[in-house]
Amino acid sequence: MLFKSMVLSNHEVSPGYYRMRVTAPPELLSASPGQFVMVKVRDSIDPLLRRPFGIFDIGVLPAAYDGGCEQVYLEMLYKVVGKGTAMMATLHNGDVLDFLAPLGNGFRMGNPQGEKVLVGGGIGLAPLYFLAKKLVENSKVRLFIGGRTREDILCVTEFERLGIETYVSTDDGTLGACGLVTEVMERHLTEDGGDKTIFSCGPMPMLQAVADIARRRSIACQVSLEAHMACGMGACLGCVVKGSEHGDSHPDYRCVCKEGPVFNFQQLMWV
Amino acid sequence: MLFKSMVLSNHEVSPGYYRMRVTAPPELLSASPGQFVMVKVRDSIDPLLRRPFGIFDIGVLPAAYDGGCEQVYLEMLYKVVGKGTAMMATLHNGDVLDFLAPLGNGFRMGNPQGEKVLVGGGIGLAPLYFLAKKLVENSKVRLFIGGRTREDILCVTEFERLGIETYVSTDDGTLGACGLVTEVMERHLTEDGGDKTIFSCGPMPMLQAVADIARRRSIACQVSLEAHMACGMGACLGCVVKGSEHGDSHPDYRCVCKEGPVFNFQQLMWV
Amino acid sequence: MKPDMSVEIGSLKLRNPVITASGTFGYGEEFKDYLNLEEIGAIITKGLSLKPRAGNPTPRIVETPAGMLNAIGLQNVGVDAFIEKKTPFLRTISTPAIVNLFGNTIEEYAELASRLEQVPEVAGIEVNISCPNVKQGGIVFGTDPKAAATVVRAVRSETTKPLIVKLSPNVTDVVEMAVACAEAQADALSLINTLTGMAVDLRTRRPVLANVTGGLSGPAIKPVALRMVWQVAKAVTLPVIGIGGIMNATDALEFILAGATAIQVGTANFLDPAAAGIIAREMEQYLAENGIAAIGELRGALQV
Amino acid sequence: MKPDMSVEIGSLKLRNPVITASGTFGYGEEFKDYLNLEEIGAIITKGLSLKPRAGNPTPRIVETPAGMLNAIGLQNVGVDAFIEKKTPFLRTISTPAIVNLFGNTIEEYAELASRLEQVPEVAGIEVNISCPNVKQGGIVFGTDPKAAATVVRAVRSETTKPLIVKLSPNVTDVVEMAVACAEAQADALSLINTLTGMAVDLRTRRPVLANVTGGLSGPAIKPVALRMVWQVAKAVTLPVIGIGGIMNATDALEFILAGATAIQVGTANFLDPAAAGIIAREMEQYLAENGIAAIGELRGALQV
Ligand SMILES: Cc1cc2nc3c(=O)[nH]c(=O)nc-3n(C[C@H](O)[C@H](O)[C@H](O)COP(=O)(O)OP(=O)(O)OC[C@H]3O[C@@H](n4cnc5c(N)ncnc54)[C@H](O)[C@@H]3O)c2cc1C
Ligand SMILES: Cc1cc2nc3c(=O)[nH]c(=O)nc-3n(C[C@H](O)[C@H](O)[C@H](O)COP(=O)(O)OP(=O)(O)OC[C@H]3O[C@@H](n4cnc5c(N)ncnc54)[C@H](O)[C@@H]3O)c2cc1C
Ligand SMILES: Cc1cc2nc3c(=O)[nH]c(=O)nc-3n(C[C@H](O)[C@H](O)[C@H](O)COP(=O)(O)O)c2cc1C
Ligand SMILES: Cc1cc2nc3c(=O)[nH]c(=O)nc-3n(C[C@H](O)[C@H](O)[C@H](O)COP(=O)(O)O)c2cc1C
Ligand code: FES
Ligand code: FES
Repeated sequence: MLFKSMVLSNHEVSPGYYRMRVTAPPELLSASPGQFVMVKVRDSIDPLLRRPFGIFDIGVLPAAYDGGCEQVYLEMLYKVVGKGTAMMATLHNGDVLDFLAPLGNGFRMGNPQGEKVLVGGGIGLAPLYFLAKKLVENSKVRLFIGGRTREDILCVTEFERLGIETYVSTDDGTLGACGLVTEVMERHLTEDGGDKTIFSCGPMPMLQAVADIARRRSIACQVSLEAHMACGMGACLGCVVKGSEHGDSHPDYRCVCKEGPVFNFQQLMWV
Repeated sequence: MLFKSMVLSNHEVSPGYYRMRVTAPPELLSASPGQFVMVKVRDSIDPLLRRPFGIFDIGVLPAAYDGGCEQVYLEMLYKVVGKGTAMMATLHNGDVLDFLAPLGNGFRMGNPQGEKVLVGGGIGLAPLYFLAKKLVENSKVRLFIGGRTREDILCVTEFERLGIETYVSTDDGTLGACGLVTEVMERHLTEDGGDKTIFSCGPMPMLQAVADIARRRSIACQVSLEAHMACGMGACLGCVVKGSEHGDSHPDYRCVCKEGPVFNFQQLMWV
Repeated sequence: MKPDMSVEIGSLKLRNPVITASGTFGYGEEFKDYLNLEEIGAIITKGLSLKPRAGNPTPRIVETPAGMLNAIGLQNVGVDAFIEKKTPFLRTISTPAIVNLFGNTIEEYAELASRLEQVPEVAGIEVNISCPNVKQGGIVFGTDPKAAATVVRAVRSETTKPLIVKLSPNVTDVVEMAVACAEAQADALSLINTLTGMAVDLRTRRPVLANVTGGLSGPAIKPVALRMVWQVAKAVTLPVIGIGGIMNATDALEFILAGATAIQVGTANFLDPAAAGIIAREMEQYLAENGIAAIGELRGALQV
Repeated sequence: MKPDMSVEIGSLKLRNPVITASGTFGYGEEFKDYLNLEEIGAIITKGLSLKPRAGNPTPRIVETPAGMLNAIGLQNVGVDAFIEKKTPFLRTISTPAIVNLFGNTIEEYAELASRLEQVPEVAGIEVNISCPNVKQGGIVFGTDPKAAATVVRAVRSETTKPLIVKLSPNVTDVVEMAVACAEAQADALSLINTLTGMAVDLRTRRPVLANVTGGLSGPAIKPVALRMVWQVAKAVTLPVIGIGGIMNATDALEFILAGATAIQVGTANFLDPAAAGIIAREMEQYLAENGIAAIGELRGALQV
């Protein structure tokens, strides 16, 4: 779906990280966690391409006055890393953005009985909040969140408000446990058995470690990937990753935008 | 001089015409009427080049509170014609723009005794207000202002407040006399003799007609030209016009940005 | 009165001159939710080879000033899977589908053309002699007029379908290439393919693209494309299809003025999947508003 | 510790690798109020011919996406006026001035070089064989390796000054051109000059430029320039000077990584007349911050 949105708020939640709320059409309410959006940051050829972002949250604002309307909103959590995100950070309430959404395949919720383990690294936390909101309706959810330093740990309060047990770790020990989020997660997984699904998003080395743990312990595991994208809809073949069957003589490339961004870890080739 | 300015106000004064006031450094107070500025509309590669604009006004805002500072300001009057000016029209108070100014050679004030006749066509009025403000200090000034229709007639009140007799004409007769500004001017010039200087800015056919009148009647006349510009400082040679000596075998090109934009009409080749 | 937007590319009659460019529009189906495919003149499918191709390692794309580089490496499903899996959708639309094809040898080009000759869903063929991404691939054919002509003749002898040759801009003299292809009995010429470029990441000290170089597309290349279309349209009598940085109806009409019979929309499909439809609509609107009865009146109407 | 920013172009030692490109920096003097000329490596003056030249009719420039087209037509004062009027200012600065020159014949190139040989303010010569604007001009020399080599040899025989040859990107094989110029005893190669392009005005149905076509410069061409610099730097042992869309220190360092010894700043001078100075400063700062002792360590350091 293509739509124009108005910025409702755009705040720096931690140095270099922003949370933006924009209006959205009601149809977006049926988007699933893990799906993503592509944003045209400016009505200009600079930047040229849309930028992909996860869905941090979708909700409805009640009518503000009698005769007013409910307003569906979309939230993104983003990190300023380059030109496009820097421009986004300068937007104000009332500015208008152009969206292509929802795109891709989201997380599969799986068996409601099992425990849900969310693992987020840095800005990889972004798609996990919307997921967590849906999961807590039926399941026990724990969140492991890691970052380089304490400023990379975002929105813990929001998750805790959902009643989710949250484990924080930082590489430099400035917040929570000192060490990698995957180490902390593995320690806690050891303590308890039972049916589990891991949902993870973050930098590639982290996802690799998560996938290793999932494989070793035979835990179901879905990962959300990033890739350089041009179209977001399977047309340009720019965003591919190697599937598990990939080999030089039998290529198995998958579009992150269309077949992902969420994959079962077993669908992918891990090196 | 290169400087950054903050937008103080930016209003549509007539459909498609805007007047923008921005902060300026004190050095700009020494700019002469007829000089121009080059604006980097956005901190982006789109648009790429600076856009040239006349100086509509320069002034000083008194300190707003004890311990505050005086603030020099610059005003531009501009018409939305393309990408750059459309983007300018969306700017708000507090936005920041990048200026290269003052550039070029302005109007020479000439003998204070003589009458000063200003002739502006459409947005060509822009540099004449700042000129008028200086001229009325010593001389009698009249303004002839023309446009296609009444919406192209701008800022008459401002000139009248300076005590300037103003003659309006429109091609379609929707405001003032019906007809070309040059016809109206010529009618009035016939009525009276005496030492005069014409200062004119507007579309090329109008300037041509003004120059014709000046030649026929041996009136001193300065015209301000427009040209496509890249550098604004005599380096690219993009903005040249043919000088009066120009011939195929003896080229005489003049830079509008550096030798102009104001020329004595006799310096130029009129076809 | 509704302006006549129809154009002819050889024996192929299009309802309007807006075609989607190969590699930027998948196999058409990807865009059906965003765009009424019946509103555009034709679609051109992703470059097709005899065997499936994996394409290049990633990253394959990167944004550059007002453009993008791609080094997809012509990943595609191969002709068998194309016929089996992609033609059923093409059958459901009335808009003609043109197949963009390439080979590593003359024989491969000819064999592909012959395979497609029997496929009714294929309304025409666009021969890519210009893809800069594949080492042994089009690059040789696309920069040497004799080699290009050989490819075109080989394909021509295997197909009765309209045959478009897509030219590379990475040459000293595009007119020479155009003339050679025209003499080899092409029905039309399309240009330009991408300009070969490169992007560097200062932080990692590596090329951004795994393939090192890639093809530049988007608004950045429009001036080069317009110039080449103008040069070629003056030099040949074949219909010319203009490609390169077309983002809106104004861009498209500029190419028509420069001599193009039709145009292709590439990178713009990524910014707005509905772009091709909007461009077709707005071109028609421009004609209507300016009292132009038929798009043909604008073709080559540039006053130089 | 201050990083060593100095580079050598033949026998010419520059304090840093930032040079202003011909045609975008006038004769240097125009920029003296905006920029400390002592902060940059060298300046290159506007293309010079034996006789004064009028250049093309107007409009001569137009903005395009992330770029601009120019068809100045090599307007210049001619060698006599250059020596008389422009060298006095050049004498007042310690920054070397390189003269960009062109001719319509081999003899003109040679005569110009010989005239400049006696002028002490001229620190080096950049031979423009690539300007696309002048019909009888550089275009032939710039696209044919044999003709280019002939020009270079003719200039070489008349000058002992460092001789840079400026290459055109409007060729199929820039490496072939580079090798030919290297073999003809050039001291360095600079690239790229502008890509030939065109802009059309839909409203008037005319080309925007009076000359119809013009040279494309600015960020739009950076990917093409980087690719060509990388190709050429791999192929020759001469110093290569990178040009094309360099707007800031990051762009400049990308060219150095791709193999350039020095870089030229062109269109960026129009956006910010202080650009060249800022780029030099920020390159040095980058080296300092990253513990790089000398700019040479980055040259060609791209890991491919
Ligand atoms: C499915 C998906 C979901 C994402 N969700 C989020 C999110 O919720 N929050 C968030 O902060 N970031 C997210 N990202 C990453 C985000 O898209 C990039 O950080 C952003 O595009 C950078 O743009 P830029 O212009 O600031 O950077 P630049 O470096 O200027 O971008 C240059 C180019 O590189 C591409 N690019 C750069 N980094 C990335 C990256 N990591 N992934 C993909 N393309 C990249 C850009 O799209 C652009 O084409 C997501 C990426 C994908 C693919
Ligand atoms: C010395 C000088 C003073 C000027 N003063 C004023 C003024 O006070 N108020 C005002 O409204 N306009 C003025 N103009 C014209 C103004 O510069 C153009 O209208 C403006 O550059 C158009 O930019 P755009 O991006 O909106 O249009 P686009 O059409 O998108 O511009 C494309 C390119 O064409 C150039 N261009 C387009 N029209 C003109 C023009 N008429 N003159 C020069 N270049 C042009 C632009 O600079 C740009 O490079 C002046 C021009 C000059 C040379
Ligand atoms: C991602 C991508 C893939 C492409 N794949 C092909 C291809 O398979 N065959 C081909 O002939 N051209 C291919 N092209 C070139 C386009 O068809 C077109 O010629 C080029 O992008 C210029 O047009 P544009 O500026 O409108 O994008 C591709 C372009 C892009 C951006
Ligand atoms: C207005 C203008 C005039 C130019 N004149 C010349 C010239 O006289 N001789 C020459 O060799 N190159 C000339 N060039 C080309 C530049 O030196 C440079 O090669 C080109 O602009 C690419 O660099 P850029 O993208 O940094 O501008 C000119 C470029 C511009 C924009
Ligand atoms: S982003 Fe284009 S195919 Fe995935
Ligand atoms: S605008 Fe560059 S010389 Fe006048």
